[in-house]
Amino acid sequence: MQLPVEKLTQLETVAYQIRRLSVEMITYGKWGHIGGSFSMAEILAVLYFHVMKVDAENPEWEHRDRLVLSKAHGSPALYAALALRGFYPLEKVYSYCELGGFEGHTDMARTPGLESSGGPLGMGLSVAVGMALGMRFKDNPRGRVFCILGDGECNEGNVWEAAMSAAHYHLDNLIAVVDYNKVMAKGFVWDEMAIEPLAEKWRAFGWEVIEVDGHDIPALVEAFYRARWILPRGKPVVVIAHTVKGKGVEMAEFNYRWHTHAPDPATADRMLRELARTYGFPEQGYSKLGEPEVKENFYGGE
Amino acid sequence: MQLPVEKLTQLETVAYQIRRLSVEMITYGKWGHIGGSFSMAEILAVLYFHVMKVDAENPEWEHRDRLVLSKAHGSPALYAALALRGFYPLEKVYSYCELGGFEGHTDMARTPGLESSGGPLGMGLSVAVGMALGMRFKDNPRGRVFCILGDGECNEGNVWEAAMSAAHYHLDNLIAVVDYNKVMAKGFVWDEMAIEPLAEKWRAFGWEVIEVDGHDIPALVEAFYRARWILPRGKPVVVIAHTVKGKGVEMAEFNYRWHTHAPDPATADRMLRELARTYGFPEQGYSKLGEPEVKENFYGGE
Amino acid sequence: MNGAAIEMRDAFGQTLVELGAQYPNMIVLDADLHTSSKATMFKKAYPERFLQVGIAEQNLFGISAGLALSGFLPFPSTFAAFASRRALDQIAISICFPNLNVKIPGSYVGLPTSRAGASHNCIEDIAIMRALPNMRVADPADAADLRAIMHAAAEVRGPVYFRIARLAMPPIFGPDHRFEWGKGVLLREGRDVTLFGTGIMTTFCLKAADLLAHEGIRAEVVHLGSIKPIDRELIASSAARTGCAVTAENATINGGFGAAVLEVLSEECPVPVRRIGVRDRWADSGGIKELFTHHHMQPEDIAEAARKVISQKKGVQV
Amino acid sequence: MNGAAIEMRDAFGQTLVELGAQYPNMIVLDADLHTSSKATMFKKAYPERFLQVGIAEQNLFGISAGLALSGFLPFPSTFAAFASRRALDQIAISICFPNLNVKIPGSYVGLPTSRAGASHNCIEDIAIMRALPNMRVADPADAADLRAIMHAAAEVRGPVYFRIARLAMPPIFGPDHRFEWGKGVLLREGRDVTLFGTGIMTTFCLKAADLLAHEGIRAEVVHLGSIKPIDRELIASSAARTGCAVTAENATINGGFGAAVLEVLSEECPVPVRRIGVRDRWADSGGIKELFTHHHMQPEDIAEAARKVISQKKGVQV
Ligand SMILES: Cc1ncc(C[n+]2csc(CCOP(=O)(O)OP(=O)(O)O)c2C)c(N)n1
Ligand SMILES: Cc1ncc(C[n+]2csc(CCOP(=O)(O)OP(=O)(O)O)c2C)c(N)n1
Ligand SMILES: [Mg+2]
Ligand SMILES: [Mg+2]
Repeated sequence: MQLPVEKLTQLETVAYQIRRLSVEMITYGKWGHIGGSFSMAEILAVLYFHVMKVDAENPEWEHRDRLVLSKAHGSPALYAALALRGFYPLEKVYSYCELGGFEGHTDMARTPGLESSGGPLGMGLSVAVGMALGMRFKDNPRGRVFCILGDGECNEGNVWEAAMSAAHYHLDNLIAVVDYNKVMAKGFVWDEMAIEPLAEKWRAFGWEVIEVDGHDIPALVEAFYRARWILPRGKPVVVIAHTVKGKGVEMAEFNYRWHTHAPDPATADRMLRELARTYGFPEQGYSKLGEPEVKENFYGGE
Repeated sequence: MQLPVEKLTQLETVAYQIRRLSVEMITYGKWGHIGGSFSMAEILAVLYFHVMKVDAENPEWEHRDRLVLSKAHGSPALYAALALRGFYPLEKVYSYCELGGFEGHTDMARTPGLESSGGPLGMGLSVAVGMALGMRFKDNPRGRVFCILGDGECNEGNVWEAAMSAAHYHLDNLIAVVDYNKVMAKGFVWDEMAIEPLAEKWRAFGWEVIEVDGHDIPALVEAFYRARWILPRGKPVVVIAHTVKGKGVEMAEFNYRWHTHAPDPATADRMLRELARTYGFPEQGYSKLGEPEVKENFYGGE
Repeated sequence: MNGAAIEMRDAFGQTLVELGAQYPNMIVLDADLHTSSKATMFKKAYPERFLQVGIAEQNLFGISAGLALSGFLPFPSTFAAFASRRALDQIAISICFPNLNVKIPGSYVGLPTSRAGASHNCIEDIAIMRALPNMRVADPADAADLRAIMHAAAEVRGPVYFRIARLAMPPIFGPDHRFEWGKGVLLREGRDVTLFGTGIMTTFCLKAADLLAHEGIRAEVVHLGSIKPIDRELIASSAARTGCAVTAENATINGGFGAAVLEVLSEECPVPVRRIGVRDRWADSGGIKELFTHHHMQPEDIAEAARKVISQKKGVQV
Repeated sequence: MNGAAIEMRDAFGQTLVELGAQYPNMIVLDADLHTSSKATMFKKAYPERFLQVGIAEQNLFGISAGLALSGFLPFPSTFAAFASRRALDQIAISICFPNLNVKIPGSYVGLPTSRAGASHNCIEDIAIMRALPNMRVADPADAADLRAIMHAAAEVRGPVYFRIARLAMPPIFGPDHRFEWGKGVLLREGRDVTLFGTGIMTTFCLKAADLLAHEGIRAEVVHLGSIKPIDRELIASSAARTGCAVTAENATINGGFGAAVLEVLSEECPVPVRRIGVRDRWADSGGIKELFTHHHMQPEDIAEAARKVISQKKGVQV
């Protein structure tokens, strides 16, 4: 399966812009999770610009695919993806973490295109199971429900309750994605609470497993193609996407200190320039640099 | 490993008496779970009369082994085992479900020898993990923590959180036992929420797995020997004991209707006589038959 | 009204079936307890709209959120203890926060739970559910009230929690009884004290009023099936008339229904109040009557509390 | 007292270390949040008594029960939202029911939780924890109070829940401050109204009293760090003196601290009361000051509530 060059370029650009916007939002919002936003930039780009059937003009379109962001602290990346996909004007993302604006975690009442609200980890896959069952009840064989989970999040028992039930119900219209970035909030997954052998766990819970480089766009496209069209044979599918937490900015990569931390404007500016260089785009700094600080600065993050 | 005849006879007798006392308690207490008490009769007999180091004279003995009954609704069988082991006089079990007596589920404040309190399913393995860690902190290499789980109980996510952590901490002093009696409260496990492949699940969560016929006493002895002395090599061990819910009384076997149901005295009498015939003991009926009903009869069970 | 007592669980099951006919998008979910809760009746009537999730309450409520987000009307059914304690984060954030249309029955509330003991006698659920924004909370007095509450739950958009005691209750209300959110019912007029009851305790209040009547004390009895929202006007006006009150609930007296009444009275009409309910201790196994006596929740206890608040309002030393 | 504000989280971390020296059987458990909660300090001081359980709060509290049953003194640490909502069954039945010696810090309470939003601004925990038999509940006003509460938690047998706001608080108490279970502190005498504060809201009450003083209103300020048990005598005697009260908590006003005060007053001394706290709605992301203003929880709001209850006790129409 060959991806046309223009498509590949588009997806690369979207992934880059998701990272950019995440930095902008988190800096301007003075709170947020850079590491886990960066690690799923390609995943969201591929899903929203290639795989998922959604209609930004009609977010409630009955036959749309759905995505539940279970690791809801990755909201900046998702807000960026939805903006880029046209669900709302780009400027809206700067309301992130503002009173009455886009929530720090996810609040569907605030953000068009969001399919769920969240914050506590481990709960999204159950919601996705409910949606997948809903599609079954409504005789919608084309629709798919996607659910993005963190790797640390897989410590949560609720994930395994949901996993067990998805297999029990033969939900082959459900595709989970584990953003396996190897790092949780305060350290490496293997140090804090090891989840390996992760693929074995999902298999033992009755899922088809695909492992993929989560930053390799053609590989992701291929993985989701298989997950959507080839593997659905009575089992749900999990795409274990091996990623790098903080991918794109060296100091943030695999570094739990950037799990949750809002950069100051100068740091944001450097990060954005580094991103541009890394991904081969014209150098561009922090758009709000020099703007007066409108928001009360409480703490750096966490 | 050959089990001496006297030992085998003793364990068979204890298992038989656990069943008898369970029927007595549940009938007299007018509430309780026959099916899940019967299915673990041999398991408890082998644990309390052969495997576990406990001292009925000194229930708080620092170096004792511990048992957490995670499926706490199986309390009658455990109350019987503790009585037979000498933790309290046999008559005490008739306070089961009485105000101020032994709790319907488990209340350690009420019953000597109980190592935990419970009722909600899925929570006991975490408590056992805590105890196993406690033994490690106290440099007690001989001690073991046992934890008995129901098969339906394995639906609970908390079980898998605990399982993951036991492997992470290399708790090879922890031995879980799944009373795999194939039936939960309202039907077969495979109908309600399938747990297969169960052994694969535990393996994928980092455990050593032993599968055994949970009513075969010599096989159980062998399984626990391996679990205690051979397999501990940095991994916790689970004994998946294939059992029959309600084992010993035909109408209760594999029958979810006897999951929770208190027999009336006449039915109890028939059950006890059937048990005696099945296990080759002198026929003996319900000890309280004809006694005035002291307890308010509310409903049959459930 | 007089009549044979009706099992609340049966009324629950029957009303589920009734609602199933009315709401084709309704789905009943169960966590391995349907013959206990009587959700079985719905399972029999609409097997294709009954969903078994096994012993996994967190998943039960998460799935319900997903179904609600897909346009369904889920009734995830389990024991009150497991709804309010085992899956609270899921109920709070997956359901209440986005204000989803999920109706949560809590079975086996308070003292009458067969003999299961402390872990199953759910006494905290009113306090817990009341603390969740967007959540409505109701506790029916009898079968007709439960039926009306379930209809009102289906009619209103958003999350609802309602309680089902494992007990047969004598009818208070007729078959045409209607329930309104935020509306209480004045069951008996009186001038000396108001007995505010919710759930099965309203019947106990009526009995207490009879006991008090023998002594010439005229107790007003108000049933507040709708705990959240609560009937501020009725609470305030009744207390203003009688000058003192007793609350009675089949739950802990910490932060629950009694507190909800106090929250109104303290702003509108501060009067002496005593609360009847479980006094901050774990409930035991035991017979139903035994338990109500043991926990000082009998009509006699309500009457005694009434005497105390009456003497308090008169300034007599108690 | 006057002095530089101290981060409550720092006081928490420091006191953990202090207690670690005093109690060799103490173990701090964490669910992937230690640098946020500052349990990190204990981890650094006593790495061998620090246990990481990952993102698994149910297991966090279950393991703590097992450790307590083995003679240890566990402090399972996570955000208040996940203690009170995610692992409530474990806390209730594995810990509170058998009355185990587990001390539960709840971090990130109420409004000041950075900008994490509704799911992390835990407003229900006081109501929830108060509903559990055997549980003690405390909410400190400042760093010295938190330290004293933690010492008192370690000293008493049984489960304790205490709150840690993500905020730097100006000192109210001196370094020799002692905390007693069930004892409040009269911080400022007054005759016109009592402001009952708990947690960080006590400071807001003191500020409100200053505002009121400008108008000639003499407000009494009582700090009730011990929410359960609560100081019945002090509450009753102060309200008897002033005749009306305002309660203030960094949590929902449904069933929480305010209700605890009302539960006492309704029995001992019914007076007009208004409750300041989150008014039954989800909290948002936003700046700290912004949020307190948005939720009407500023000293000005307390003062306004005080004016209302004062006019109410005087029988003036409000
Ligand atoms: C139930 C729950 N516990 C704790 C947290 C706090 N928390 C937020 S993000 C995070 C780490 C998540 O790690 P991971 O799942 O690996 O996500 P990543 O950011 O690496 O994608 C934690 C512990 C939470 N949000 N929910
Ligand atoms: C959290 C929780 N949910 C539901 C129940 C009610 N319940 C008690 S026993 C039982 C079935 C248990 O089945 P299984 O684990 O297979 O135990 P068995 O009796 O077969 O040994 C259920 C659902 C409970 N006690 N706890
Ligand atoms: Mg991660
Ligand atoms: Mg079973």
